[in-house]
Amino acid sequence: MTTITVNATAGSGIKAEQWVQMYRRMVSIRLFEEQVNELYTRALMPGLAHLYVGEEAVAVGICQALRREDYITSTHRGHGHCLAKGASPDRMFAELLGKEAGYCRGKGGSMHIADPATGNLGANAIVAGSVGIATGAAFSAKHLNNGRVAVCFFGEGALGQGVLYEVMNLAQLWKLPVIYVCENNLYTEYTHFSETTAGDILARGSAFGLQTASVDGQDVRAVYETAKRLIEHSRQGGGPALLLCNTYRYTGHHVGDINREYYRSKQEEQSWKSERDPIKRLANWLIEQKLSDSNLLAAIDAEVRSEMEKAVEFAISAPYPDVKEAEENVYA
Amino acid sequence: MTTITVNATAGSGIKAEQWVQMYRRMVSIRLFEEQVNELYTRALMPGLAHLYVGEEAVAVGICQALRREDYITSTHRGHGHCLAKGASPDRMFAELLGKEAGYCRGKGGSMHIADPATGNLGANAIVAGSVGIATGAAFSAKHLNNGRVAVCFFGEGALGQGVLYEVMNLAQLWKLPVIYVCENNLYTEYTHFSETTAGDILARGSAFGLQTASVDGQDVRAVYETAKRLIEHSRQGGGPALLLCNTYRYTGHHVGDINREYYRSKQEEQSWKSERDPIKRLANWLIEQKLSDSNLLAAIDAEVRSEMEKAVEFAISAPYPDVKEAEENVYA
Amino acid sequence: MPDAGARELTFAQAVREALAEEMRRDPRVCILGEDVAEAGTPFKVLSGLVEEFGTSRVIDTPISEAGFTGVAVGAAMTGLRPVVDIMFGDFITLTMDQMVNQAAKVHYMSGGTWKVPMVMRTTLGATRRSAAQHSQSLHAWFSHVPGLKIVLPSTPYDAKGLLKTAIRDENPVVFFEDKMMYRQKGPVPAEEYTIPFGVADIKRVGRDITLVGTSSMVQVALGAANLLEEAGISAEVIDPRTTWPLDEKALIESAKKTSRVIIMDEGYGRYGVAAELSAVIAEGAFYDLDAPVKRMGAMHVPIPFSPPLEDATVPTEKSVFEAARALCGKT
Amino acid sequence: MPDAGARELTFAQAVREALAEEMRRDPRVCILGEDVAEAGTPFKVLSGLVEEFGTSRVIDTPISEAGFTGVAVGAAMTGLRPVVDIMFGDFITLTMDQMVNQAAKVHYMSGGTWKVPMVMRTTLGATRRSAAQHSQSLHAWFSHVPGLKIVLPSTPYDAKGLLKTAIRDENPVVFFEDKMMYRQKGPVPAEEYTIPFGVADIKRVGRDITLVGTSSMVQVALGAANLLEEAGISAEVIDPRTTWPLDEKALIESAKKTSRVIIMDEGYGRYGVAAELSAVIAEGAFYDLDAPVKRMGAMHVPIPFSPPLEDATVPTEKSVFEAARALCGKT
Ligand SMILES: Cc1ncc(C[n+]2csc(CCOP(=O)(O)OP(=O)(O)O)c2C)c(N)n1
Ligand SMILES: Cc1ncc(C[n+]2csc(CCOP(=O)(O)OP(=O)(O)O)c2C)c(N)n1
Ligand SMILES: [Mg+2]
Ligand SMILES: [Mg+2]
Repeated sequence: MTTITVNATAGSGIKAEQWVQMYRRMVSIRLFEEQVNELYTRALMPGLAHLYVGEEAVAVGICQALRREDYITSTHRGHGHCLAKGASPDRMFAELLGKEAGYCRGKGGSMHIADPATGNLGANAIVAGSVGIATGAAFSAKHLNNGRVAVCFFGEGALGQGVLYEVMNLAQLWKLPVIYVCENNLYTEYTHFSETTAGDILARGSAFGLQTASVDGQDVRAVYETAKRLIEHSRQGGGPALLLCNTYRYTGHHVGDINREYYRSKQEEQSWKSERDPIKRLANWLIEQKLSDSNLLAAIDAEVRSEMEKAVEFAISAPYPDVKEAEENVYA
Repeated sequence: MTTITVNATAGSGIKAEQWVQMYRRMVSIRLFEEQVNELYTRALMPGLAHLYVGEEAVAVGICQALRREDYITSTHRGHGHCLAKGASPDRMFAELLGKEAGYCRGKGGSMHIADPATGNLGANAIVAGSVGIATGAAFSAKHLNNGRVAVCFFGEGALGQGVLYEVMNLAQLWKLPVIYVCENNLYTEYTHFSETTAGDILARGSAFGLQTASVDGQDVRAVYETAKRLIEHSRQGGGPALLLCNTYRYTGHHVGDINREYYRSKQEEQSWKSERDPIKRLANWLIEQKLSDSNLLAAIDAEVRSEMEKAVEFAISAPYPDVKEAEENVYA
Repeated sequence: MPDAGARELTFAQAVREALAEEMRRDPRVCILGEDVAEAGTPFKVLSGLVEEFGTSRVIDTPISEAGFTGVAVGAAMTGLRPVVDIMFGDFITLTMDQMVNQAAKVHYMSGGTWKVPMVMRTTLGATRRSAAQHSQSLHAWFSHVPGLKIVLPSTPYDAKGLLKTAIRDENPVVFFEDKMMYRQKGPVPAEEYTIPFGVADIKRVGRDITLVGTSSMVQVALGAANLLEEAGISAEVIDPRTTWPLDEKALIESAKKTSRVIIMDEGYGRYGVAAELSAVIAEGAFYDLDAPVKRMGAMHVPIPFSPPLEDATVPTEKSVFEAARALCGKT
Repeated sequence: MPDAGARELTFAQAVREALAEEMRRDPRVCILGEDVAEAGTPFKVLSGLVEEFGTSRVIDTPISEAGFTGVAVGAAMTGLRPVVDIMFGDFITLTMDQMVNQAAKVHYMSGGTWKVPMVMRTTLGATRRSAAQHSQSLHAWFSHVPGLKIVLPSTPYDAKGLLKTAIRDENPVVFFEDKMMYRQKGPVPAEEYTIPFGVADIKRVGRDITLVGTSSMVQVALGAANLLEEAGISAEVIDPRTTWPLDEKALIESAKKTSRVIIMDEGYGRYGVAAELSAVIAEGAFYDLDAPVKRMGAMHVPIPFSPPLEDATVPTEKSVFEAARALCGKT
């Protein structure tokens, strides 16, 4: 891991190292996904994957506000959440390639990475598929009084699924420590959210009595601060919350979604990338605040890049599970 | 039908006859349900039934604001909606007894009465089971541009079902002419609504952009006026609405629910009956306004009572369907 | 099989006792469902539990079958052992995603790292005059899904022993109770016992024909067996008790012994549990069968409300008796 | 069966053409689903339809499978003929209540007064590296439910003719398309035609063994039949095309002729479509079978992501060939 140190502490109550750690995490996600795309274009990865590029600040800001033992649930676009919660890239890549060394012994793949060690209850390929699970984890936390909280990540597409409202109602009735994090990246697969989402997103939470907040999802500091506040409130028994993070996916719905102009313009994509990139924004701030400098950050970038390359190599050379594994783990 | 006439017109824009018609309809529902209970206690009715007694003003006020060709969907507690939309008691009783003369040839029973002639798409024994159907009827109405609207009746228990929010979202996105009518009678089966319903009911509609209103469901005039406004707005292309009617069921969840004190007090029941009865309220107003008098109303009561008695007799003496009917109507 | 001298409990009491014992034994066990607490469910199966275990363990939910089933999945993954109550088996339609795409697959998809030790209790069976949306027997769907275990108790004794096993199991288990059986009485020992999954029970030994019955159909089979006895035909009645795991061996052995089989299951026979049991036996006892395996299940129609119609949709002692006689060439 | 000289279309084109023709013929037909309009679905099956028919008839929905399926039920009752698109068959879990408790029962429960002429198009099939929640073949569930009709086309020709029939049917029909088949080509005549439900198609005539295949398994069966041919075994391949109504007669006749049968269906064999077909044949051809009916379906596990594992879960030409040889006593 990095040995780079920083000289000062940030204004907002947390140590400078933590901001730098968040920087590193965001870079990790970005470069992890670059490798995924590479694996896809080199035809080394079976199937497809949904990249988190552009949305890094959301997962990183929120997971930074969590404890290791806190729970998360994730989505089909889950690599970012998984990394932000602390999983290691080598076993993730191995999973993406269907190798035995993967987090799920190759059985889950990109859309199902789970990791008990970091409280990751799993990515989920059903839109809104994990809202029940996250709420249930919060139910346990409250029942067992272990002080944990659960964060449920989902795309704005999940707002279309009724079960989300069922569990928000339950969570509020029972004052469960769960934060529903809506990542509004403006599109479901190929449809703009205005075509799928009537009314007001936050009002959908407050109608059930939840605390709500919205935040610029491209600003990791804002995400972190807001998440921290909601999470601690919820941890103290304040009940569930809905946090709306406005963000954008830079690339296609999945790695194969190359020609996107029928549903969104190149210009729109470009403006998000050049004007609101979460990594650049944090970098600029760190430099401005003299919490780091461009050399140090470049060193982090390089270090992460080489970590990712090694992780990919590990995964490529790792063996597949034995075929008879197919029949194992059906029952515990 | 009644030959009683009234002398004057009411203030609120509709003819006095219509208020008297609403009075008659409410009495019809009340006395219909009395007969149902009687059939149950005399062990003449197979299974159970959920009585609408106490809630008459809701169905009657709303259906009065509808046209015959407009659609309704109903619930397990559906006799009131069915009568208010214009069904005749004899075929309803026949259905409740499983007779061939019933609206569904005896195949549906109390919880599934449907009647195309009055736009009744059917009662439904799945809580929130008809919210999709009602929204779909509104979808047709808009698509075929036939000027119809759909009213979807449901108990506040249906607020627990996610599909309701799915269709509210669709209805608002597509500006469909559908009115969601929540009959909050304070209880699901045996559980108070405060234990099952977090936040604010109307906010659950407005979060999706729906027009909303709430009304005293024991005041048929208020129900009618509010429904009329929402329905016509919706019919003109104003999109869907959520109408909350606060009401109370006088009797058990179903005819067999006799001892209710573990979930609600006799005193509570008594106060609703004696202080807010919708039929008494309308009667008093009609008399006060000199739109009718107690003799005329008593004559209506008597007429309805005898109509119900005859209808019950018809149903009792009607034959069961032939056993081979069981295999018919599976496919159209 | 319990001793003849054991105390008698109703099926509902047996279910309740299993829950109470497991809740006493293990504080992680809790119950979630509609009207389960003070009301003790509409069938009164859970009466008294909230008084003993409190509202933090016997929890009334809103009418949100998908939502609270999903909560149970997550709770099971994180240290609890929830038992969810789905009042009518017809409402499992609303829980299919939670049960099939989530509960059943979590363990496998996570490569064995997460587990989902939960139980869904629900009901099946017709003839209650409840019409098409409250009378289905949909256990075939879950039986089709790897990752789930499916239990169909047919006596108070089995109900208690199998439910205790279900609660202790590390996997999602679906437990179907016949609504019409709740008041049926049978011997249930006071001593602790459990019944393993995947072990069929021979409810009656016979020679000439095997009647395989599940759940509600076991009593019908036993009744038919008595009629057959009088007609000189010795019927064996065998109850698989769990459709998954399935005790294929016991079914095949009985079929080999008698060489004639009728499968009775209250679900639709078409693409149903009876089809699987029939296929298993037709394959496994191929060389010993003297007649085709016959299936008897619900008539392939939505269950009608009208009593004479509804009654015609389910197998009866009489119709089974006649089918068995025909199969034995004695009409 | 189409003429040999007919033009070739892919399976996806055949589906699209059926929809386009029916939409031209009948203004009541409309399409509802996720990303069906400009995107033409992720599989591009519907490309071009929105351009011809506009967004009022090809309608993008939110991700609300239950909601828009419910809307389709109501729309079908009131004068439209909606076709809903459920992207992956795995998501039918979310529509079970709308399809089973509503669509399938409305006609019956209303004593025949309301009808629900709607079609649900969805997919099945594994080996796409999509893992456990995007690879299931769950058609057995709907096949179990009276009131629904279930279609499993296996060629472009069948897809077009059966989909047109589905759209014209007065009942709810579920139409399962194999995701892996979309690019497969086959002859499809330019002239109008429809294919009736309940009529099995003999895809290949043979003498020694019957391979019953559905959907994706028909091609596998045909491949295996070629291998068997070389080994001197003449295999008949028969495709029921609809699981409900089911052409029992054709299956039984083929079985009687060949006396040996393998059923291949990509769903789980356990409590699945293969069990029903097996039971039907074992009953109907009881006195003519020389060997037990064998079932081959998906391995009874959630579909794993890892390619070598996933490939092991589905029957292949080779595994069918070997099973058939063994069944014919030629190993
Ligand atoms: C229940 C369900 N319906 C449809 C899909 C197919 N699907 C996969 S991702 C996706 C879009 C999700 O959009 P959103 O929730 O906004 O997440 P994003 O991809 O933007 O991160 C869809 C429709 C699915 N996986 N699950
Ligand atoms: C999906 C579903 N879950 C549970 C039930 C059982 N049930 C029937 S009525 C009812 C209560 C309904 O309460 P509410 O919607 O308030 O209507 P009310 O009976 O008060 O008119 C319940 C839980 C059902 N019919 N459907
Ligand atoms: Mg999105
Ligand atoms: Mg209520």
